[in-house]
Amino acid sequence: MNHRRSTEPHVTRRFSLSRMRRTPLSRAMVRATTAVGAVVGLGSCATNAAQDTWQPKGPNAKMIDDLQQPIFAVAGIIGIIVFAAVSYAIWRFKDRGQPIPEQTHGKPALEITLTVIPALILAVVGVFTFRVIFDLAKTDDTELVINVTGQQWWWEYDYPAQNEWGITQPIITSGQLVMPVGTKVLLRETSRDVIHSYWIPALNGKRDAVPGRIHTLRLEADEPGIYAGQCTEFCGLSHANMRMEAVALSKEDFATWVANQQAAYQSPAEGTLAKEGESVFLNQCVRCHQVDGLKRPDGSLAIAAPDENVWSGAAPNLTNLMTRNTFAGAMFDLLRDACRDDVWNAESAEFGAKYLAGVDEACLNVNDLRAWLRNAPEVKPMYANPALLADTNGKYRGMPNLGLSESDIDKLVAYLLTLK
Amino acid sequence: MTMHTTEHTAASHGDSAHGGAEHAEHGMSTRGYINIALILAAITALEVSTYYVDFGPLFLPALLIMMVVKFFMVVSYFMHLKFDNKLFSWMFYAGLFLAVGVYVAALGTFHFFLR
Amino acid sequence: MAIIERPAPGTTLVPALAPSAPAITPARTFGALRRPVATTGWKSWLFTVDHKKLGLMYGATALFFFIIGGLEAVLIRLQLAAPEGKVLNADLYNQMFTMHATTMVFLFVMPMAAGFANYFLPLQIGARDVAFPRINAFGFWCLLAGGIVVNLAWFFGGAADGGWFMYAPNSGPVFSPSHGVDFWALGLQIAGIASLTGAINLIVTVLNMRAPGMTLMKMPIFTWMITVVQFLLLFAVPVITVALFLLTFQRSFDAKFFDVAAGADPLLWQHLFWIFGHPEVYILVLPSFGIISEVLPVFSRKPLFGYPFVVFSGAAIGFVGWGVWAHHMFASGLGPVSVAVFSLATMAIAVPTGVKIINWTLTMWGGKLVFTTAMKFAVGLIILFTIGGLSGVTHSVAPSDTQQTDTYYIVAHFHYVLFGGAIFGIFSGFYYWWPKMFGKMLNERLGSWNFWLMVIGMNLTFGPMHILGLQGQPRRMYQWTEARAGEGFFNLGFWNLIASIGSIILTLGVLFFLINIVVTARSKVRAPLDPWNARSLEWMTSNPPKEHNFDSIPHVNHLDEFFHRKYEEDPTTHTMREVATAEQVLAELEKNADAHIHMPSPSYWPIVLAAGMPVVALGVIYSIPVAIVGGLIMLYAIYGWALEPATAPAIDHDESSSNGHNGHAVGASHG
Amino acid sequence: MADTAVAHEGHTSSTGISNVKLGMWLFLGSECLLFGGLISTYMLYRGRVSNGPTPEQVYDIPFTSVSSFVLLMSSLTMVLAVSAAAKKDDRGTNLWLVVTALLGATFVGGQVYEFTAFYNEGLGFTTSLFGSSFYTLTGFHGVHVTVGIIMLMALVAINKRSRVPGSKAETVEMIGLYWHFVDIVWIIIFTLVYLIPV
Ligand code: HEA
Ligand code: HEA
Ligand code: HEC
Ligand code: CUA
Ligand SMILES: [Cu+2]
Repeated sequence: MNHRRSTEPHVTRRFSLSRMRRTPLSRAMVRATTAVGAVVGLGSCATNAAQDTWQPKGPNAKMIDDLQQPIFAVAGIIGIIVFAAVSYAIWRFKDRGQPIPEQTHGKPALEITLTVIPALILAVVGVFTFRVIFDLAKTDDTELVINVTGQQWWWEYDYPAQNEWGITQPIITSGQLVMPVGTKVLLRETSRDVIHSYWIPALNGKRDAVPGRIHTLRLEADEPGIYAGQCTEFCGLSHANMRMEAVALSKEDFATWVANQQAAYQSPAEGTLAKEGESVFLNQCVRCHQVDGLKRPDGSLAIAAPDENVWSGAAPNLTNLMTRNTFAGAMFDLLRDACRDDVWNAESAEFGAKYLAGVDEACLNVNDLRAWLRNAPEVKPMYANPALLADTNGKYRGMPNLGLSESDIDKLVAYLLTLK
Repeated sequence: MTMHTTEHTAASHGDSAHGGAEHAEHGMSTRGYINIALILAAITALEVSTYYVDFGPLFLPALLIMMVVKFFMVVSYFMHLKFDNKLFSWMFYAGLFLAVGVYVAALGTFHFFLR
Repeated sequence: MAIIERPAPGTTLVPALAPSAPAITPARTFGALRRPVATTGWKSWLFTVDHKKLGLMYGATALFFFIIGGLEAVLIRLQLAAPEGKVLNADLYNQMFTMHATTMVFLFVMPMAAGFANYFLPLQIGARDVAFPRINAFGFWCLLAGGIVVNLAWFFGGAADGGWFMYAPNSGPVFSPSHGVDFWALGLQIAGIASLTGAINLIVTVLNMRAPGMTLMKMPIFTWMITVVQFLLLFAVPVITVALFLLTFQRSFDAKFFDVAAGADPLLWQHLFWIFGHPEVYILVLPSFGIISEVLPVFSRKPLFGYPFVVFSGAAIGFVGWGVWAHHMFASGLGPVSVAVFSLATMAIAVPTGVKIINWTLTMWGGKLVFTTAMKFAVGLIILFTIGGLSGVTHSVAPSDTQQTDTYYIVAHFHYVLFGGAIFGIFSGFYYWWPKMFGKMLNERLGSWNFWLMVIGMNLTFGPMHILGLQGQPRRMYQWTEARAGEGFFNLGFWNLIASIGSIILTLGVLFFLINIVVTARSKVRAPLDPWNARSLEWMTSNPPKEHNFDSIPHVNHLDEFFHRKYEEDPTTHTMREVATAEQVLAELEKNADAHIHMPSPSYWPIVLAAGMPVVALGVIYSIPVAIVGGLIMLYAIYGWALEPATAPAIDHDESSSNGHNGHAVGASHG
Repeated sequence: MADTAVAHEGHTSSTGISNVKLGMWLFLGSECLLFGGLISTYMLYRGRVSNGPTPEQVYDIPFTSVSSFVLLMSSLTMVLAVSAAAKKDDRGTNLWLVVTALLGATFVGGQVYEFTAFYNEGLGFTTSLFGSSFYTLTGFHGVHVTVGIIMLMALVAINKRSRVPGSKAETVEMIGLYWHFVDIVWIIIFTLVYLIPV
């Protein structure tokens, strides 16, 4: 019973809204069920929530899990002992008309024993804890560095040039962190505004992204797949909508991904709807959103100036928007449900190819994307109301309602679909 | 110290003797206070001199020691803590040491901060 | 000087002043006001300095805020009952959990404990009042003013929305543009004055005003725990005071403290907040530990097992509690060295807490257990707090905490320790002490409903949160999404719904308590003198106690003095036999009643002084001239206060000179 | 109270010490954490000057040394006032209290001058972290001194009219404790803030 079933194919189809990867019964659970007792133990049975903390999928998370499972067990046992002792006392010493007992004031020997035992237990726990803390803090054998920046309410990833990975110029993306499997990835986290916290439960614990500081977090995934995560430090209005995913690809797939991200920009063919979309984009969007290589009609490079428009100083880089499959802080899917499930629940062997296929017109979750372009603050709470900009020198916190016409939105969607 | 309290302490508590023989009960003589003040003034002069004279590596520890000495002189003599009921010392030093402890530890964590 | 008060309660004639200055008390207090003397009617409450009245006022205020905080919680649960909840929008939700926590922590549990402490601590040590009765009154009014200021923000553009620990820089002027955080910071600052003055007052009371014979190790355990708490407050409140000042200066006067662009480090706030915040959680729970350490022995008919261990473990918790604050910052990026140190320190605190659990259990062991409602809540606390404490230990393991922090698993932990600990203790105290405070017993049948609904509701509400958290549901989310809920037995949807249903059951439980209060108030049945066969001094007086508490101050020879006056041990069988009834014990005291008992007189100044503070706060937020007006009100009050003797001369009393000591200024007796 | 202790057993203070004095010491213990927090904030931020002058550029050590010395000496005059009050020497008490208040006022005056000078050199409350934390720390201290001065003067005023409630000697002593505390806080500030370079 103690083996992993993570590669087992789907048996049941879940109802349409539920889009999570089917997750396995872990060995941790088995250990815990026996020890901790029904309620907590059963917690890792069944098809778990996306961010289950008891399903490590990489060595860092596993280190934590191996440490915590016995501790849950110890805690459970102590709890049961206390419960049993109190219950026994309730039952045994209930007032049944017995005389008032002797007024004993305690037994120091018993007292000291019962103080020393917990102290010893904790001393043991302490030793293991101590070791794991320092093991997790190791950074000297890092293989890939990715800078992660939190901003109200999305994450930006910046892959500094690292020739051994084929990254010759920095790659900037958002929402989904793409990384190679079996690789010690070091995140260097910071923030542009308030404190956020980066957390991919299957890969490691949290680390706060604090403005003005750089904190490191080690991630490593054993198998290709999508691992859900969420910002876990309260960061204002849309904290609940600040999600992210880590996408682990095989090393070859990762190289493909890198190459694609660095490919030159391809302007849509003249006369297409997408081409019209490009010019709407140049008019409306480029003041905040960068698309690398995009040129103005006069041939000059279009350089976004998000810092002039957005309080925290940046907006997602949209160069390869359609290679990710969620947007706006992973709040919305870029894929329709069916396509999404196909990618997210793919076998690890097939996953890479499916992910790299990106989003095409047939699979595009056009409703959410259109709603976003129509009126972003309505679908995601943001401080983007033009009437309330006095405190921020006229800058937005989030993406404002741009008052686009439906036809402009048509054009933009067509254009965005070309950004792959 | 006031007459009342002295009598009272003696009457009901009986442990006001730790003042040392040379001091009359809780207080000191005016002369004594002036002497303390002179010492304080001298230390202050020495402190200020560090601004002009280079003390080398001794600079920081010397300054801190002088600061602490002055601090405890005022507390012990001007504030009578040395002669007064021990309870006062407990209350005050509890706060003082707690403050030093937590704040030094907190400032310390800013330095343990490893990238 | 302002803090001069009557030194000891009930001090009789003391001709303390030099004969040259006999009439220091003007018939009119300074300014225009003759000092208040009413002992009944609303004025007797507004201007009272009686620790019992103030205790009740603290209690009533706290209960009011409990309902507010509870309703906020229920709204939170309604919002989260289903995915994509629509009851509250994001902004309101953020205000809701911030204010829920603020209200529960600062305006319910702390004042409730202050209320019990005020009422019972002097009674338990055989004193007639606290050391500084006017400062005591001032403290209460500060608390009320602070609570009002914090909540006023609801009506001035939105309440504070940064979470109860209000991390910088999210609490800064740009990220929280409404005035909510301003009201929050200033209101807590004002409420903090109540805690600080209360702490000084009660510590002095405990150290200086014990009945003869009551050595420290004969003090009732509740008094002990309250004393530990007061030390925690004494040293913790100034730390948050600093933090709040920095925040206010930043928000109102553009200081840079948390402005990252200027080079600020946001972790400064976290340190300051949690250096206060961790001692604070013990401030919240230790009074309840004290209460059930009174209740368990009474209903086990046995002394507290290992009294000295319980005392020292309380002190140890208080002490070690200062060295663990950074366990709230395991994910903040402190670096492994600090994390390791604080992780181990945190584990250490489980040891003294374990001592308490063990001693309570052993107190019951071999006893004669009577399951009144008070006792049920006490036993409930042992179990529920242990669950919460054990999840606390799983947090203390820093690497696991990085998986748990800011998820519902933490929310589960702290509601188990807070609701299962602090609140159960408080409810135990309600049932136990109600007859003492009001002379009537709360209905036990309703009490039983109250208890069981609360136990069931509490476990249904907070139990599932362990699962939610370990399944990765973060806290402080105004909505959760089906997309990440999973399915099967442990899907988030089901357990969120259960938690919400639980909170309704919990509300019903609390409602039964409120009904019980009304039913009891209407009932004509008086409580017997000693309904529980109690053990400590507060029961050695009438129900409710007279204004001066005791007719004569008892001499204390035992821990559990009252019990030992009623019972003696049979030397051969070692069983206890009753030698006197409570009535007889009381009659004995009455027989030796003190001839002259002079209680401190009411005063206008505490309430006037406190009233100046919200004015200052509003001024800081909106317009400095208003703050100056507030400052002037306060100055006037201090002036009046400083010149007013603690006790009015007899001619100010209606029954003039009935005590027969004209010319003696009792209040100024201090030597 | 002393009398009660003998006359009416049970009404004395259990420890034999006065409530007010115990309360005052507790308050001072608590104040340690208040000033500790402010000092720590300053220590963390003193070198963080993103804008405006640095500490070295504004501090005038000779000037501050003199005003620190003045404050230190006010502790001497304060203790002499306490001494006088204990001897029931009203005139002496009033005299020393007034001198103490004057010394304190000199110190505060010096601080006002210093603040103005710094401000003119470009260091405002909102200029930099150094500015904010410097003014907050020294400002809090200055407010404490000012409150002390007000208490001293008020005491002299009501003493003259013999309207001090309670024991005069103890009142003077209490104000003295407060005053000395404010002085020892400055001893620390002077060293940590002014003398130790960033
Ligand atoms: C009443 C309040 C109260 C109490 C008493 C406690 C008690 C404890 N708390 Fe808790 N805590 C809170 C209130 C409280 N806490 C709050 C409000 C928060 C969250 C704040 C926020 O983020 O909003 C919090 C958060 C919190 C955290 C931070 C979590 C995070 O945000 O990541 C941690 C981490 O270590 C922690 C640990 C502990 C520990 C170890 C104890 C220990 O004192 C518990 C000790 C008790 C026992 C262990 C049980 C009995 C013992 C035995 C039966 C003996 C045998 C036991 C062993 C050998 C293990 N608590
Ligand atoms: C002592 C402290 C205390 C208490 C008692 C409670 C009590 C409750 N708490 Fe709270 N809680 C906190 C302290 C407390 N909490 C803290 C510190 C936080 C963290 C906040 C933060 O993250 O900043 C928190 C956060 C918190 C959350 C997480 C919010 C989030 O992270 O998004 C939730 C969610 O369910 C919750 C629920 C509840 C519930 C259901 C109760 C119930 O126990 C409430 C019981 C119900 C009542 C008491 C209602 C009584 C009312 C009536 C009977 C009304 C009827 C009367 C009339 C009509 C006159 N609390
Ligand atoms: C004033 C600045 C601003 C303008 C103008 C703007 N945006 Fe945005 N946009 C943002 C910000 C900020 C976000 C991130 C919001 C979030 O996720 O919380 C964003 C997010 C997005 C995203 C999601 C990106 C991702 O990777 O998650 C898309 C797609 C998008 N914008 C498209 C557009 C288009 C198309 C236009 C022009 C019609 C446009 N935006 C104009 C600021 C702007
Ligand atoms: Cu970002 Cu929460
Ligand atoms: Cu804590």
